Amino acid sequence: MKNEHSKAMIKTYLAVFGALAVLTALTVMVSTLHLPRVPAVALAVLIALVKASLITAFFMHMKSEGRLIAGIFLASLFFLLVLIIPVIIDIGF
Amino acid sequence: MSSLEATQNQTGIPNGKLGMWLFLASEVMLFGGLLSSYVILRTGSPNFGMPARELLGVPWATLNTFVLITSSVSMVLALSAMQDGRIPAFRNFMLLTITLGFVFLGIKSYEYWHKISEGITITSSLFGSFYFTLTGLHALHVIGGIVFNIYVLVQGLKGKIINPDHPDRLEYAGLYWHFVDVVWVFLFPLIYLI
Amino acid sequence: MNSTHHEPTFVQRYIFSLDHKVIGLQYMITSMIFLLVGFSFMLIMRWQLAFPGHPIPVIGHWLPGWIAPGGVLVPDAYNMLGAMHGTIMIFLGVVPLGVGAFGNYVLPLQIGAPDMAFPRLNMMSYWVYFMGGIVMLGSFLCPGGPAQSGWTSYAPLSVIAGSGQTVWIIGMIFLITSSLFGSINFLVTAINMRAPGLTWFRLPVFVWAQVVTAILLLIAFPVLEAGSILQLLDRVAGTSFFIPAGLIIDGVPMTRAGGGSVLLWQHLFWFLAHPEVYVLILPAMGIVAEILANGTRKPLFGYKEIVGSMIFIGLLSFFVWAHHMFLSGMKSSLAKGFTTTTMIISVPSVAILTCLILSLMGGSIRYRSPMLYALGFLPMFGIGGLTGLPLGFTVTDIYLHDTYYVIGHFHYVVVTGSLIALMGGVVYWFPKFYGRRMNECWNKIHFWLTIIFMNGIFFPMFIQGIAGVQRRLYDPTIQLHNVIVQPTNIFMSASALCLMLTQSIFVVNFFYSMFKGEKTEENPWQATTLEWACPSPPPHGNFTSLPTVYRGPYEYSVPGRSTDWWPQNASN
Amino acid sequence: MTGNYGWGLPIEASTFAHEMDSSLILVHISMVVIFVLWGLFFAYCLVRYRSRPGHNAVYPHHSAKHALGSFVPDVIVLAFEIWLIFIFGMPIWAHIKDSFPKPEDSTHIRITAQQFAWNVHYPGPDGKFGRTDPSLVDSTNPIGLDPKDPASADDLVVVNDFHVPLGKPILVDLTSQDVIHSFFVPEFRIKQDAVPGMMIPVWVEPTLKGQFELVCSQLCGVGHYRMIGHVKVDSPEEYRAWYNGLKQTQQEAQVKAAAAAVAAQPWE
Repeated sequence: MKNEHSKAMIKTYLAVFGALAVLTALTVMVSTLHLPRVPAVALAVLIALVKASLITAFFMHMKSEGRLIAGIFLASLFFLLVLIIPVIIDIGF
Repeated sequence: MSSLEATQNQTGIPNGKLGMWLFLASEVMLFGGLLSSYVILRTGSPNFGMPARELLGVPWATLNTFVLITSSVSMVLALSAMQDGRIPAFRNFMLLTITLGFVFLGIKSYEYWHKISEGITITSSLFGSFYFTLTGLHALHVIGGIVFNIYVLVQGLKGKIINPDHPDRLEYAGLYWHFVDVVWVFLFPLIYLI
Repeated sequence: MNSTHHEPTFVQRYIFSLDHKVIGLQYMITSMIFLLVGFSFMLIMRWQLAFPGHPIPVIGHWLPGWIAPGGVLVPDAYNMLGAMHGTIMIFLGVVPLGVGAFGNYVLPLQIGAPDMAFPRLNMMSYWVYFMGGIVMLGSFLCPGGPAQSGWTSYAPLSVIAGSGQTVWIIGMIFLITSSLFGSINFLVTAINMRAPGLTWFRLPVFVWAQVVTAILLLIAFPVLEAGSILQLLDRVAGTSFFIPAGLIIDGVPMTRAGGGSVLLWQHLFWFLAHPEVYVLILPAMGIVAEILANGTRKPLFGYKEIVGSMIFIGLLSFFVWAHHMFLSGMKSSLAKGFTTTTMIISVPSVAILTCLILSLMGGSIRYRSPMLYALGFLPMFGIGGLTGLPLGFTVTDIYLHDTYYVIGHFHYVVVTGSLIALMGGVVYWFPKFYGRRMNECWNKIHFWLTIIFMNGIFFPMFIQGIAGVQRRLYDPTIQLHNVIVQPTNIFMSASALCLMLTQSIFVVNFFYSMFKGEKTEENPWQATTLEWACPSPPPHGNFTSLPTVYRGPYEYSVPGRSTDWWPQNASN
Repeated sequence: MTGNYGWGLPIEASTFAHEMDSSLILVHISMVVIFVLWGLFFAYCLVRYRSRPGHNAVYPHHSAKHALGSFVPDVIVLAFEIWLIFIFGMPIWAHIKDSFPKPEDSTHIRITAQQFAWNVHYPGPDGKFGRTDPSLVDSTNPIGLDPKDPASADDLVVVNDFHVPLGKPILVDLTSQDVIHSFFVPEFRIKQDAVPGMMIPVWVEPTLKGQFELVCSQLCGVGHYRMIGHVKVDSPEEYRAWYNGLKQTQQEAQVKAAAAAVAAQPWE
């Protein structure tokens, strides 16, 4: 029983690994296309977000943790946005 | 310490895991603050000094990304092995993780040498300053992670603190190691690709 | 606990102790010493402000030549003392007292926990803080003296300053690390280790205040750490994160890549330092709430409103930082946004104050010394809060920004507000710490003198601010617009000296009572919260048996009971 | 000049000073009203509910109506603040900080702060500021004005003490060449940080003739307290006379200095 479960887990891990590798290749490939600045940045950040979510959800088991831990992590991301948005409005442009 | 945890736990989440996640939240803010500064000055500074793409060494950085991702998956496989009681597999996966950590640092040092020989130093431009600050701090975290991983490997083989029934600390080391990976996932495109 | 454990040695018990109570007392004594140190710096500065250019009496001759040749303070030294006064008072004085000392000692007791979640981390937190303090004081030995760019350390002044500034940053990194350790510990303890039955809405307000404070520290401090790393590199590695191109320092062009932004440091700094203000005030509010409920013998008015307001304050405090930067050259549109959020954050503060005052209604107020401090907090914090209004309001801030009005405002909040409440906390929990009481009569004398002299120092600052006197002036009298109000400086300095003398009452009372004070019973204030449900002082492990909680924290004067207090852990 | 100052606000010497003062007075009156009302209630509670024989605390029975009552002060404060900031304040702030006079309708000057002086750069009759370059800075050329630039020929640079004409707004482009300073003239009720790497516009329209202190209000180093300039508000005629007289003196001095430099050259 326990072994069955962990076999399934190992499959998931390897699938996630594959996805991460593909996404890495993808982001490098996209960067060679010389897209205009805004879509290029948006795409790169989007791919990074997907990769980071995969790692936190599966490798860090966020998916099976309760809401508390997800809340802690998301709260820090939220406050990061609170920091970056006004400052980028002020200095960034 | 474990007796305290046994007597009182309102959430069911071990203290160590909760503490580790809180620590990671603060690390998000630390790296986030630095990355925000980078993004802000990259868009706002009149002379950021972004070097030509050819000088950035994208292939090496891509390789390093693969190295870290692989070490992450071997870390989580090591945890899985420990939970199932497969100690030799645990040992091999941990050794792989630690080795890949060193490989990452090796490639990174080569990159540093390469950058400096091309005239990109910490004082040459804002890009250089941010490049060495961000990757340097990340490398320090990698070193910290390797130390933690070696501790976990030794304890896992001794079997007293970490064993199939108490894999907690192995899990915390994993959380930290994956977090270091996540930071790199953001550093890589932001520094090298755009 | 374990029978094989041998009796701990003196060092294990009192120096490198893992017991949260000992660590809390270590924090308390250390932070009080730092408060006195920071205060004495200010006395030297206040002499210079009152009598510019006159030799400092008595201690002037003992000061080293680079601070006060012939007893007269030099401008460099004035700036150094100013920067160190701010840093020491905030990061080494009030925060460690409110969070490190009371949080450590009282929080586990109030939630019925045997200790903190991570005792070793707790010990490290104290020793890292201690190291930070040593580093800060040690910066006086640097060539050129300690930091002299103010506690805000604005770049580029801080980047071109002498080596003391580097030591300042290193000291700050120690203090940040200590606070991070502490906040992780507090949060895990409060989340996981509450006694059975102690639901979130049965927690005492003080615990809530500590939880919100810990979240603020956890989220905001790393951003300052990031900023400090960048500033450190600007200083030691020659980078230019905060240095624009083309600067000319002392007539010499600066050879750096340039391109950095001066305002970036201010954003990173105030993103921490505004939440830090709430870190200073929230524990004090928590203490006042505890004492008020106990002293009025009735439940707090609007427990849920107070807790909700605290959470709301904590959340909003991340949205207001740039109101320190209205005149910094920040975009005017942002100023409008931040003045709005600043306006919104005043609402929960008013709500808390209103609830605390309405708590008095229908009470039976016992005027014992802790109650005096708590009651003193209310109008003084009121003044501090109200005078924030013309500063948060963009229009009037144009005139009042960086004048003594600002100094008066935050000293009313932090000194007559927080510090008075923290003194009240010391008096209130002293029987818990040592099983003895502080002398009631001397406490009352100390309270009244302190309140009078504090107002004597800080109220004239508003007069000066209205007259346009700027902050951080070594010699205010050489600017014409400051001359007429100069007599207030003499009055303030005299008050400051008297305040210092008054504190000796407290210090003597504290140490005398520690050994010779009147012994008290377990629950001398007839309080309801869990910290009084264990012996005073509590033994290692705190509770003889794990308490179970049956009701809210402030069940005083419940009808139909023989006593007017109903402890949280009493089963009937 | 001492007569400008007293125990309260300094005299009002600019067009928006009065608006500023009425805001200050309004805010302070409301603060006093709030504090007094609230203090009276506080004092009443302290006396009325003191502990004494035969008086017991009342255990409150929570009612929704009771709880709502506690929000009354909040609502009042919030309403007052909304009015203060949006209706009363925003237009004044926009007037002072957002709506600048046109350069051609005003006395347009550039002030470069340094440790510990104010360098005032007048563009001269052509209205164009000459090019400046940090590498040209020396003791006689504090802002590094490039003499080769034709626009700089009629420019005038003075340190600390400068004149402006009455009847026109002054538009100041504010910057700094080393650390952050802050431009503060109490009588004008204007304050703005001078930030290195940024050029920040400030404007003020003086309404009184006379000399006013320009002080630094941001800690800028050891000489912060003695970083004082003087703004002299003249009639337009006096201003023109001052400007031309000073320009002539400076040119003569330059010629003399050049001649002295030539004389000092050793013969080759």
